[in-house]
Amino acid sequence: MSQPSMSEALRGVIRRDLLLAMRHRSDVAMSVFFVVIVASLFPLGVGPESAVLRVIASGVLWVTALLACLLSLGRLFTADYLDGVLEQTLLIPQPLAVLVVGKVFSHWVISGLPVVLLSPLLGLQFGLSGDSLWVLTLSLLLGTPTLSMIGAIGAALTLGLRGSGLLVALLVLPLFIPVLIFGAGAVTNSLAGIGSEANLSLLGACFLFSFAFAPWATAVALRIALE
Amino acid sequence: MQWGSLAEFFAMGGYGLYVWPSFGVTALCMGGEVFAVWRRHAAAAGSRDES
Amino acid sequence: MFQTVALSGSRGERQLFSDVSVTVKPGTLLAVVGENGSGKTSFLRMLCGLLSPDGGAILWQGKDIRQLKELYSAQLTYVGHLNGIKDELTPVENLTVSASLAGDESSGAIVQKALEAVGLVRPVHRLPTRVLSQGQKRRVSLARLWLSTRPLWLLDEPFASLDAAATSYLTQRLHAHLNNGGMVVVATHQEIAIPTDSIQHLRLTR
Amino acid sequence: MSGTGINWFKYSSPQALYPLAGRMIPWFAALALGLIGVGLYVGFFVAPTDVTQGDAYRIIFVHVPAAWMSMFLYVIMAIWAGLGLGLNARPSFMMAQAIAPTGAMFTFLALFTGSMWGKPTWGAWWVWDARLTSELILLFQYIGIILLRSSIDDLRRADRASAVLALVGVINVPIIYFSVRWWNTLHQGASVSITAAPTMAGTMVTAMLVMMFGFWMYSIAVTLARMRCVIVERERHPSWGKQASMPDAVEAR
Repeated sequence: MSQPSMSEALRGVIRRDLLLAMRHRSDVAMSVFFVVIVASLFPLGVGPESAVLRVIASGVLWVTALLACLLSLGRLFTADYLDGVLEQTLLIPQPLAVLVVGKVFSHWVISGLPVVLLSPLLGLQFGLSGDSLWVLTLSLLLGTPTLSMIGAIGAALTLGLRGSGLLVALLVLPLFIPVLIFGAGAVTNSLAGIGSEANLSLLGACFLFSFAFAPWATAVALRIALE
Repeated sequence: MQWGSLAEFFAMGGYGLYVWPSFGVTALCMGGEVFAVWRRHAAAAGSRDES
Repeated sequence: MFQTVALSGSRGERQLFSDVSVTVKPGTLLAVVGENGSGKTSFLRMLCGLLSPDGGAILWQGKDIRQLKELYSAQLTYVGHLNGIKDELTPVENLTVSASLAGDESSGAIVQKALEAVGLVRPVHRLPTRVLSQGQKRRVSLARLWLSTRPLWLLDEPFASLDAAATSYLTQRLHAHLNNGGMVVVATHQEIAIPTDSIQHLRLTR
Repeated sequence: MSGTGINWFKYSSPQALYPLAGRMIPWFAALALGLIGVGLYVGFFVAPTDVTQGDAYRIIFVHVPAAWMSMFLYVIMAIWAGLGLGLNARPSFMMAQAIAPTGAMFTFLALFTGSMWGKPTWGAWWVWDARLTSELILLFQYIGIILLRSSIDDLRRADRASAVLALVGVINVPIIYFSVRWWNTLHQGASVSITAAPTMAGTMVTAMLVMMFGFWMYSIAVTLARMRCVIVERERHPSWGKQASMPDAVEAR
């Protein structure tokens, strides 16, 4: 009887998705470019006063990160669904929730991590400096995996439906709200000189909570979608 | 009875503009829902008899 | 031993089959036949555990597969009517990944041998699968059977878009698997040229 | 998620539920009418004018029951959805489906009457108070569940997918409530809070409670009526009642 170990299966899923992302580098580049361009639109719309920009920076950058995550959610399962790879994934003799963690991790590396890495630069554009820049990056580092994890539930629920791109946004955005509040709040607090530790630890709690429940819910949703 | 006249009742101590729309819209929504469900049932049951 | 007991299934709101009881013993093949839309694919997906039955049960060694879960998945290899391969990866990469995910041996030499066994010549191995023909893609998908050490094979129209040569490779492979005491369930609308009395037929009708 | 246990709902088939619901509806409808009538009478003619808020406070006789029903119905819907997933029971999915629109309507009413109350009391139609904001998000969640269901053609998948979403949402509601409250206390702007309402006279509480029970009975009646619609609509699908052709017996050779 052959059965891969859990970590082998996890690594296999991640390796395949990252390999595919390497073949589709332009997709990754596009989502990065999207973030940069959306973030750059706000100063043009709101005006160049640095005091105003500093106040809206955390909200704008966090909403941008949210949109970047949403945009790439369609890719999370759809391709696998269409070419039958998802069907084979469901038959891998390891708990599906574990494999989902692998898929979500790759999704985060492709869509979330670039935003995290770019955030100090974008923060500078909005006149953030020193501590707040670090808090922004750290909050995104803690928050974007949670977004990917929650987003995966929506992506699995809407798999293969018509208009699933818009639908997934409607389903998932309300669930993103706590992460948005804590993430943007961390930066706002650090700007105001209040400690941002509380917000960051709440973001961490959101991450742990979603890590415990979301992969399981996604697995259930995937099985439903494939029936 | 605290209302001296009908006009006083409708004025709601000056807040009629807020009180009556609240109750009106609530009644409208609930009545509308009942009507919609009744229509839906009639349509569904009607097509059942045909088939 | 692999059994279905009074199995019934539906697709959407349409009843496809009901009260199907079959037993597949080691070394035997079950051919599921029937016209298009008769529920062959749904039947096979149900045997995989991808689809839940409306009624009845599927038993592996006497135990319900819904209780066995991953233990049962570890017993089967499924080739669906979708190939389950990535267009952007080469045949070698596709096979290596799927074999390692299945827990089968996935060294370079073994993968290469499997691809040659389905008649894919070396230069093809390193091309992106997207440039291959339908028949070649199907062969890549079927090459998994040369790597599989699982006892139960569930194949959905494996002969579709295969030429005569590939059909005979596959037939030989199935024969060898049966001689090893393996079990095969295959949905097909063509005769399988295996010279044994170990084939039983299940006909689904609309 | 597969229903491996005993199917408890086997004997409460939809066909049996249909006439049962039909017999129950008039009773609940009558109770609803009676309670709402009494509630309105007490609310408008017995309860005195509030000292601080004047007569504007009378809005809470619809606002509080609507807000309460919106949350209560969501929880009930999630429970039916969870039961459906756990027991693989079609009637409980139908109950969840029947509850969603009524819940969404009460959520909308809570928001509408809330802003009608907020304008004279707070001087603003909308305040980013924790309760209001989480009520708004609750409305988004109801709409999401209804939309997800309506965009899936396969009934089985529609039932299950919207059940998963309802369950995920029920975890989210308290998280949202606390996160918004946390966020709100940091932005010192909104200093008004609903909880700061002065103590109410006994008749006011009575009117509110009677209205609440009235809305509750109304919800039961209208949900059962919608359940009957759902049963009839699903019955039109061919798999009910009549069985499709059987497969031939296994022939070995």
